[in-house]
Amino acid sequence: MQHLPIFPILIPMLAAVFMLLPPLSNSINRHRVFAIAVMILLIISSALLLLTSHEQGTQMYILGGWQPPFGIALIADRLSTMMVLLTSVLALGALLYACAGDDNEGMYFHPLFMFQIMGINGAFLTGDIFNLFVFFEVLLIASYALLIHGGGKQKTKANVHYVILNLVASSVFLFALGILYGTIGSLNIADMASKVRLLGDQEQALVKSGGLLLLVVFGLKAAMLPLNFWLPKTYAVASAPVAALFAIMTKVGVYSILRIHTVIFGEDAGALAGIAIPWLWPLAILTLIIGAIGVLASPSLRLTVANLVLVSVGTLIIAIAMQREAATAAALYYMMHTTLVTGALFLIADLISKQRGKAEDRYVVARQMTHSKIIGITFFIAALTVVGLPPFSGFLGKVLILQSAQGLTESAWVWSVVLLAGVASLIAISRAGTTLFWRHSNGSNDSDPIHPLKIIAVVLLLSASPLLVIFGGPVTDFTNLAASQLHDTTQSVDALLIGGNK
Amino acid sequence: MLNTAITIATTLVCISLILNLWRLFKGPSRPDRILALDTMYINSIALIILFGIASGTALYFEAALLIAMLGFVSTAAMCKYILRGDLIE
Amino acid sequence: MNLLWVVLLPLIGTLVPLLTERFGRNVCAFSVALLPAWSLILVLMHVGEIFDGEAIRQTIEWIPSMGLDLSFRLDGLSLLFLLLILGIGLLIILYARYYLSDKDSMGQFYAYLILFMSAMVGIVISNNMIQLWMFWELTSISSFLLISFWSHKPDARKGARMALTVTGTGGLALLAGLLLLGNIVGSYDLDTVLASGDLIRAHAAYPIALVLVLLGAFTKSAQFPFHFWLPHAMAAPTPVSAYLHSATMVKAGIFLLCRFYPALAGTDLWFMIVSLTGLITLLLGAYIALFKHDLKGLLAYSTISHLGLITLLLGLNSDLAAVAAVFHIINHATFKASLFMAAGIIDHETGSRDMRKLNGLMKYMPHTATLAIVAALSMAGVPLLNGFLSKEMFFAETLDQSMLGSLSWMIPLLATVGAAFSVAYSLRFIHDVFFNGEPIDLPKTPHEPPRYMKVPVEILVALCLAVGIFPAYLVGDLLHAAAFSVLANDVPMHSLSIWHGFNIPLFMSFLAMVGGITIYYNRRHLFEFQAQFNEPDAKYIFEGAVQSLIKFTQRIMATLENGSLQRYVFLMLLFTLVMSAYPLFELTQNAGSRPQLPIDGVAITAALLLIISAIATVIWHRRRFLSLIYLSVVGLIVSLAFAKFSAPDLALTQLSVEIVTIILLLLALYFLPQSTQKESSNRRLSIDLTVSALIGCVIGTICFAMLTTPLNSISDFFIANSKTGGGGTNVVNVILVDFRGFDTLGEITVLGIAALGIFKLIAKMRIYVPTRDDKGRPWTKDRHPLMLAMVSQSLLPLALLVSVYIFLRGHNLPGGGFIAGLITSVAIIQQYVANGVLWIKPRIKVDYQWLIASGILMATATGLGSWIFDKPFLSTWFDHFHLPWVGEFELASAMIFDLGVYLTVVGAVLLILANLGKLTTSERVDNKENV
Amino acid sequence: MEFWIELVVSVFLVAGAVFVFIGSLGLAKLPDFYTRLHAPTKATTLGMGGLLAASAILMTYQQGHLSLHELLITLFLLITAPVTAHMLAKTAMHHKLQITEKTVDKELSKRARERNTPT
Amino acid sequence: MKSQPRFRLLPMPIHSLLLFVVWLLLNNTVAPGHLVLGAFLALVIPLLTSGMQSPQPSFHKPLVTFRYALMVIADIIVANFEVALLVIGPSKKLNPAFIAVPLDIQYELPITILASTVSLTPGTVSAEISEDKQWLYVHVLHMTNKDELIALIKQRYEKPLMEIFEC
Amino acid sequence: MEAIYAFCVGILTTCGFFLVLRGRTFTVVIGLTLLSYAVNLFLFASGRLTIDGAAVLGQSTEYSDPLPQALVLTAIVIGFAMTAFLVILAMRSRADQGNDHVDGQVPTISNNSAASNSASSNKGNN
Ligand code: NA
Ligand code: NA
Repeated sequence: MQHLPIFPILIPMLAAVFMLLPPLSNSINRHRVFAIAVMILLIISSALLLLTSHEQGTQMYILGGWQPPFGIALIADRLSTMMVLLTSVLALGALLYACAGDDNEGMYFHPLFMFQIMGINGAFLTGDIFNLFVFFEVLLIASYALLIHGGGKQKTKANVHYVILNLVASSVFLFALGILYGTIGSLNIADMASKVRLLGDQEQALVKSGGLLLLVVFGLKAAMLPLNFWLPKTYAVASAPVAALFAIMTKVGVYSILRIHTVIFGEDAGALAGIAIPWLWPLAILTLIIGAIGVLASPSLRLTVANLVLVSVGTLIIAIAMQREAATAAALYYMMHTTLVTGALFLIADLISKQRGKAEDRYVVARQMTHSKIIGITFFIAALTVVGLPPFSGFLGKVLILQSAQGLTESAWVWSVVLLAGVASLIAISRAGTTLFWRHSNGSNDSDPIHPLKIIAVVLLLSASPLLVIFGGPVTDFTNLAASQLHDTTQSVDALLIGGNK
Repeated sequence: MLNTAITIATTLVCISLILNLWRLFKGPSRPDRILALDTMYINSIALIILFGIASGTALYFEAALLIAMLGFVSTAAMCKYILRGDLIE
Repeated sequence: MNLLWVVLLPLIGTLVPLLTERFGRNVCAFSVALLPAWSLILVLMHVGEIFDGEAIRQTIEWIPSMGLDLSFRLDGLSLLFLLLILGIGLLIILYARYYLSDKDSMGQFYAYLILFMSAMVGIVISNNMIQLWMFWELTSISSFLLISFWSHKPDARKGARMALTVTGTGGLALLAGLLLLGNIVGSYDLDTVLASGDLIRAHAAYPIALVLVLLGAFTKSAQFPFHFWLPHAMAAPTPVSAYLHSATMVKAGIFLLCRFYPALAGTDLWFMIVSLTGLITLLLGAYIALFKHDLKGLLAYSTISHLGLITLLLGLNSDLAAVAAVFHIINHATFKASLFMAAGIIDHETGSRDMRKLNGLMKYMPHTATLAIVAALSMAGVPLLNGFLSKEMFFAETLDQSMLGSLSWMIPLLATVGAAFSVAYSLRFIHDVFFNGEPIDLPKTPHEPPRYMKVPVEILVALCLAVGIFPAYLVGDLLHAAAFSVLANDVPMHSLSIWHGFNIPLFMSFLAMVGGITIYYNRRHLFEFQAQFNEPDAKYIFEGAVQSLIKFTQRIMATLENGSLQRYVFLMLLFTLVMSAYPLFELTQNAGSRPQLPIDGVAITAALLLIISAIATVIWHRRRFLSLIYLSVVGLIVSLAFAKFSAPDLALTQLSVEIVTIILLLLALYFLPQSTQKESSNRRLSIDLTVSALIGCVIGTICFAMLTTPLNSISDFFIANSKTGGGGTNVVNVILVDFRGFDTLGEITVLGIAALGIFKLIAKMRIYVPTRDDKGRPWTKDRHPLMLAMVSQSLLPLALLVSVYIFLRGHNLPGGGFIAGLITSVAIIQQYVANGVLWIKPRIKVDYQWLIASGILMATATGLGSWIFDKPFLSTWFDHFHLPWVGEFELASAMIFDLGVYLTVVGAVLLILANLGKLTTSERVDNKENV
Repeated sequence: MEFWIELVVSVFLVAGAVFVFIGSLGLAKLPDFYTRLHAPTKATTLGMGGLLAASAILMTYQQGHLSLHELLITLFLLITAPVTAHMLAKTAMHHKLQITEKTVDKELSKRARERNTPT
Repeated sequence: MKSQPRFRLLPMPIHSLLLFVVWLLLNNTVAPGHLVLGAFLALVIPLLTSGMQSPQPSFHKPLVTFRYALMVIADIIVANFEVALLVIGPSKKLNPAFIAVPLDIQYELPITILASTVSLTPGTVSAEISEDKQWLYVHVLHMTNKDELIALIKQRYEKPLMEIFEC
Repeated sequence: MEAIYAFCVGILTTCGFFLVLRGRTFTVVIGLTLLSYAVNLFLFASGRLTIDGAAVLGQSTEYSDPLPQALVLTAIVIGFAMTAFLVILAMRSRADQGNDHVDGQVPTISNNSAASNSASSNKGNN
C-alpha cells in the first residue's frame, strides 16, 4: 500500500491506455463495463488514500526515489485526498450517465474521460509546481477533446474560445514558472515556501510578479473575474456528462490558488505573505456578482447552472481571501457540495432538454415532459441545494462561509453579496422550475424513456446533498482538520522536505 | 590564424543570412521566398558548424544534420503546398 | 421526553400519504392523520409540566463546529403553537379529504401538507437558531409546493413564486440576523440568546440584527410593505389557505417576534418599527379587505390586518400587550381557520367565490351559513365570542402607551378605525354572501356539503364560542404559560373575563361597531370612491419587477459577455499586465550583480533576423503563407539560440517540432482562407499593440533582471547525480527520463491525448476542398513529382537510421526518444507527401492509435517495474555490461521509458498528420467512427 | 596546433564561407527566379563542403581519431539539393514567374510546366 | 526489372551497405560494438522499409558507379567555381536559357539520379521531367551552346548511368 | 548579451500577444507559436545564459543549468500538442461555421468598404 498515493493517477491512466488497445479498443460495451469497474476501483483507492492520510498523516510519494526538493513528490494530505475522492465520485456519476448512450456520440469518450481524471487527480496530488503545469495540460487537452464530444457547431465555437484562452494562460503559466525557478531556484512547492522568505529585495519583486501571474492562470481555470466570460457558454454546450465532470475543473483552479497562495505565499512568506489577497477580495466579490447577474439573465437551464458555477467560484475565492482556517474549512465543505450538485444539475438539465423537444432546456413554453415526476423530484432537490435552502447541503455551506466571515472588515460585503446571490438564485431557479415543469403546451409527447443509468447517475450525485447534511458533523470535523493542516505551513513544509515517505 | 579564419567565415555567413532575409523580404514571388528560407536553413548549418569549430565540440553535429534533413522536408512541403495545395493526398 | 419525535413523527408522516394513496381516500386521510395525532398526544402529555412553568429541552449533537445541534425546547409558547399547528392541522386533514377532487393527487397534497406541518412544528420547538432557520426555510419551500399545487394555473405558479421569493428572501435576511445574534452572544443556542437580551440590546450591531430578524418576520407574516404576496397565495386549494393563513405560515413571523421578544424587544427602535408596521398593516389590510369581491381575497386581507394587529401589540413594548397578542393569536387562528373552511365549502358547493354572484346562501346551506356567520362575528369582535375578548385587550393596550409622545393618542384612534373596517368587512362577508337576494349565475346549485366536511368548522366555531364565554377556564393556563415564555419573566395581572365594566375599550368597541355598520351601509360611495383608483395587482407588479430585473441583467450580460473572444483575451492580457507589472515598481535596479556575457556579431545578426522576422510575421499576418515563412525563420533562429547557449537538446527538439508544426500549418492552411482583409480598426490595432508591447516590455524587463541576478538552484544535484544515480552523462536527458520522468510521462500523455482529440475532430469534419489556389490558379496535375518520390523513398532508411542513432545516444549525448520519434515521423510524413496516401496504405499497416497506447503503456510499465523491487514508481535501474567483441555497454530501464516516448511520439504525430492528410481522400477516418 | 593543419583548416573555412556567401549574394542580386535558383543550390553544396571538410579535419586532429561524420551532412545536402531545386522550379513554372528577357527558349518553360514534350 | 519476392533477408543490399557505413560515420567510430550494432541495423532497417520502396532496377558495375561518383564530385567543384564567377560578375553578362534534353533511360531512379546530377553540375538545374519521361527540362544559367550542352549531359552523365543500371 | 536576449524575448512576446488578439484562428495560431518561442526562451533564461557551457558531463568545467532545459523540452512538446489541436480545431471551426473567425461569425464592421471587402473575400475563399 506504499504506492497508494499514485493510484489515483495511474489507475485512470492505465485504464485509458488499455481501452485504446485490443481487446477493449473496438467495443463500446467493453469500454463501458471496464470504465465503470475502473471508476469504482478508483473510488475505493481514493477513499483508502483519504483514510490513510487522515489517520496516519500526510502521505508523500517520492517518484523515482529522488528526495525532494530534487525529484517530484506527490503529496497526499487531507486536502488533496479529499479533492481526489470528490473527483472520483463526481466522475462515477458522469460516467454512469454517459454509459446510457452519450458516450457513443463520438470517438474515444472513455479513454479521454479517464485521461481527464488522471490530469485532475495529478493536479491535486502533485507537490511540484512544474508537474502541476504538466497535469494542468493533461486535464486541459483531455477537456478540449471531451468538449467537442457529440459534435455540433456550438461546441466547436465554444471550444475555440476555450482552447485559445487556455493556451494563452498556459503561456502565462510558463512565464510565471520561469520567474519562480529563476529566482527561487526550486520547483518543489514546500521547498519554494521555505526559500521564498530568504530572498533579497530584487528577487522578491520578481517572485511577486511570478506569484501574481499564477493568479491569472488559476483564475482562468477557476473562472474568476475578469477571466470568467468563457465559462457559461462553454459549459452550457458541453455534452451532459462532460459538463458534469467539468464541475470539478473550476475547482482545480480554486484548489491551486488555495494551495500555492497558502503554502508558498502564506503567513510565513515574510514580505511576500498574502500577495494575492488584495486582488482576490474585489475579484471574488465581483465574480460572485457577475455570476448572480448571469444566473438571472440565463435563458436556459444549462446556462443558469453554468452561471451558478461562477457563483460558487466567487464564494469559494471569497473564502480563500479571508485567509483563515475557519474560512478554508468552510470553503472545503462548500466545494464538495457545489461540485456534486452542479454536476448533478448539468445531468438533470440534459434529462430535461431531451424531454422537451426543440425547446430543450430553454425557459419557454414547450410540450410536457413524459417523465416529469422523477426529473422534477431530482430537480427540486438539486435546486434547493444549489440555492442554499435547507434541509440540503447548500445551506450548511453557505452558513459556514458566512460564519467564518464574522469579525472581518469585509464581512459586510461578504454577507450581503453571498446572501443577495442567494436571492438571485432563488428567483432564477424558481422561475426555471415553474417554467420547465409546469408551463406546457399541448404538444405531442413522444420522448424516449429515460435510461435507468441516467437516473442512477443523478441520484448518486444528488445523494451527496442530504448525506453532507446528515454527516455534517464528521465532514466538518474533517474539513477543519484539513484546513488547519493546510494553514500550518511550517509544519507541513518541514514534514514534506525532511519526512520522506512516512 | 584559425581564429581569424573563423571570424571571417562567421562574418561572411552572417552577412549571407542577412542577404537571405533581404531576399525573403523582397520576394517578389512565393518561390523566391521559399528559396530564401531554404538557403537560410543551409546557412544556419554553416553557422552551427562554425560554432562547433569555434567551441571545439562535436555536440552540434546532430543539430546541423537535423537542419539538413528537416530543411529539405520543410522546403519540399512548402513547394508541394504551392503546387497542389494538399500536402498529403 | 424525546422531543425529537414531536417533529420527526410528522416528518416521517410525509411519506405516509405517498404510500397509502392507492388504498383509497379514506384510508389515505386517516393514515395521514395518525402520525401528527401521535405527535399531538406526545405534546399533550406534557401540558401539566408546561403549565407549571417548566420548559422541556433536548439536545443532540450534530455539527458542533458550526454551533448547529439538534436542540429542542418545549415551553408555553411552543405548546400554544403546537396545539394550533397540530390541532388545526388535523382538522384540515379531515376537511381536505372532502375538499379535494378526484383529479387532484391526494397523496401529493397530503405529503406537502404534512411536510409543511413538520416544518412549522420544527420552528416552534427549535432551541437552536440555525436549526430554527432551517425549519423556517422549509416552511417557505413547502408552502411554495402547496400554493402551486394546481400548477397548471398561471395564478398558482405566479402566486407560489412570489410567496417563495418574498419569504425566501426574508429568510436569508433572517439568517443574517440570526448569525449576527449568534456572533453577539457567542452561541446559537436559543436559551443562551434569549437570556442575553441586555447584551444584545447594548451591542453596536443590535440595530442591524434587529432589522434583519424583523425582515424575516415581516415578510413571513405579510406585514406592510411585504403584504402583497399573501392574497396571491390564495390560488392554493382552500385547505391550504385555511391552514397557512390562519394558524401556521403567517403565524411563523408572529412566532418569531414572540420568540425573540426577550432578546430584542424593549427598545425604542423595536417600538418604532414593529408597532408602526403593525399599525399600517392593520389599517391597510382592513381597508382593502372591504373591497375584495373574492371571498378568499377578503379573508386574506383580513388576515393581513389581524396580523398587523398582533404585530402592533407586540411592538408596544408592554407586557400586557404581549399577553393580548398571544391571546389574539389563538383567537385569530380559530375563527380564521373556520372562515376559510367555510369559504372553501361555499366555493366547493357553488363553484364560485365571487361575492357579486354569491347571494342568499342562507337558504341553500343554512348549517354552513350559521357557522360562518358566528365565525365572522368573532372576527368582527362581537361580544360572547373570542374575537371580542382579545380586541378588548388590544384597545386597552393602545390606550396605555406613550411611546409616540404627544402623538400617542393617534394609536387608539387608528386602532378604532381599523376595527371599524374590520366590522365592515365582516358584515359584508355575512350579508353579501348569505343574504342579499338570490345567487347569480352560479356554476353549481348550492347545497350543504358532506357531513364530515363541516365537522372541522363546527369544532372551531364551538371553540370560538366557548373561549368567548369561558375564557379563563379554557385558555387561561395556556395563555399564561405562553405569555410566560414570551416575556421570559412573570406575567402581569390580566383578567380573562367577558365583562370588565363600562370603560374606554368597551366604548371603542362600540364605536367600531357603529362605525363598521355605518361604513357597510354606505359602502356604495366607498366602492365608487375606490373604483377611481386602478388597483395595482401585486402579481403584475411583482412579475414586472422580476421581468425587468431579468431584462436588466440580460442587458448587462450582453454587454459583458458579448461572445467576442478578442475581448476576453484582451481582458486576460490586461489582467496579466497588471499582475506582472505592478510588482516591478518595487524593482530598484534592472541589472543584477551577475556578470554579463559579451555581445558578439553572430548574436546581433541572429537577434536582427529574429526581430525582423517576428515583426514581419505580425505585419503580414493577413497574408498567411508569407507569415508562415517568416515564422519558420523565427523558429530557426530560436533553435540556433538554444544551440548557442549550450542547449543542444533543446536546439534539436525545437528544430524538429518546428518542422512538424510548419507541415501541420501548411496542411491546415489548405482548407483555410489564404488571406483576410483588414478587420480591426486602427484604433483597435493601436490599443492591442500598446497592451501587447507593454506586456512585452514587462516580460523583457523581468527576463533581463532575472538573467543578471545570481541564482542558487537545485540543479547542482542533477549534475552531481546524473552519472552516478541516473547512469547518463546527458543531464538534460537524465532529468527527463529519470529525475523528472513523471513530467515526461505526463508530457507524452498530453501528446497522445492531443492526437486522439484531433482524430475525433477530423472524424466529423466536412470541409470544403479548394480546387484552385487563392489566385484562382488550378492545382498542377503532377501529384507526386517523380524526383521527390524517389529521393524521399531512398532517404527513409537513412532517416530511420539517424533516429536510431539519436535515440540510442540520448542518455549520454544530446538526443533521446522524443527527437528520434519526431525524425521518424517526419520521415514517414515525407513519404505521405511524396507518394500519397494510397501508396502508403498497403505499405504501413500499423495502427497509430495502438502505437500511442503501447508507447504510454511501455513508459508506465517501466515505472511500474520498480514496484517489483519495492521502489517507488519510476525508480530507474542501470548497469554496465561487458560482452566479448562488443565491448562495454550500458543497459538502463530509462531506455525502455524513452522507447515508450519514441513510440508515443511517432504514433501521435502520424495519427494527426496522416489522418489530416486523408481528409481529402477516400481513406477518411469517418469509416472508423463509432468504435 | 600544427601550422599546416591550422592553415588547411583556415583555408577550407574561408573558402567554404566565401562560397556560402556567394550563394547568398547570387540569391540577392540575380535578375529572375530561375537564375537565382542556381546560386544557392550550387554554391551552398561546395560552401558547406568546405566548412564541413574544415570541421572534419579539425575534429580528427583534436579528437585524435578520424572524424568523418561531417560527410554525412554533405551527403544529405547532395541528395536533397537537386530535389529542392526541382521542386522550386516547378513552383516557379506553376506560378508562371517572370523570366528575364534574355532567356533563350522562354516558351519551353510553358511546355515544361505542362510536362509535355518540347514540341 | 524483375518483380521482387515477398521476403528477402537482404532486400536492399546497396542500402544495407550504405546504412552500415553511415552508421559508422554517424558514430565516428569503428569500435566492435558499433560494427555489430551497425550490421544489425543495416539488416533490420531495410527489412522494415523494403515495403516503402517502389521497385527499382538494381545497381551493377560498382566500379563504374564509383568512377561516376568521383566525376560528379569533380564536376560539382568546377561548376561551383564557374557559377561563383558568374554570380559575382555583372548580371547583364548572363545568358540564361531553357533547354529540353531527350532522355534515353526510362526508369525512375536513374532519371532521378540523372536529374540530380544535372542540377549539381555546370550551371544547370533540372526543372521538370516530361510526363512520358522522355524529356528532361533544364534551366541553364549561362548557355553558350545549346547542342553542346545537351550532348554533354547525355554523354557525360546519361551514358554511364545507363551502364550502371543496365538499361 | 543578456540585454539582447531579453529584448528578443520582449519582442516575441509582444508579437505573439498582438497576433493572439486578432480575430482569425490561423492568425491566433501563429501568434501562439510566436508566444511559445518567447515562453521557451524565457523559461530557458531562468537557468541563465551560458556560452560554451557543458550540456553533457565531462565536456567542460562550467555547466549550463540543465533543469530549465528539461522544462523547456517538456514545454515544447506540450506546446506542440496544444498547437496541433488548435490548428485542427480551427479547421473544424471553418468546416462547421463556414468562416475562420474566432467567434464563428465575421463581425459586421462599421467601415463599409472593409465590410464588403471581407465579405467578398470570404465568398471567394469558399
Ligand atoms: Na490530403
Ligand atoms: Na353577494
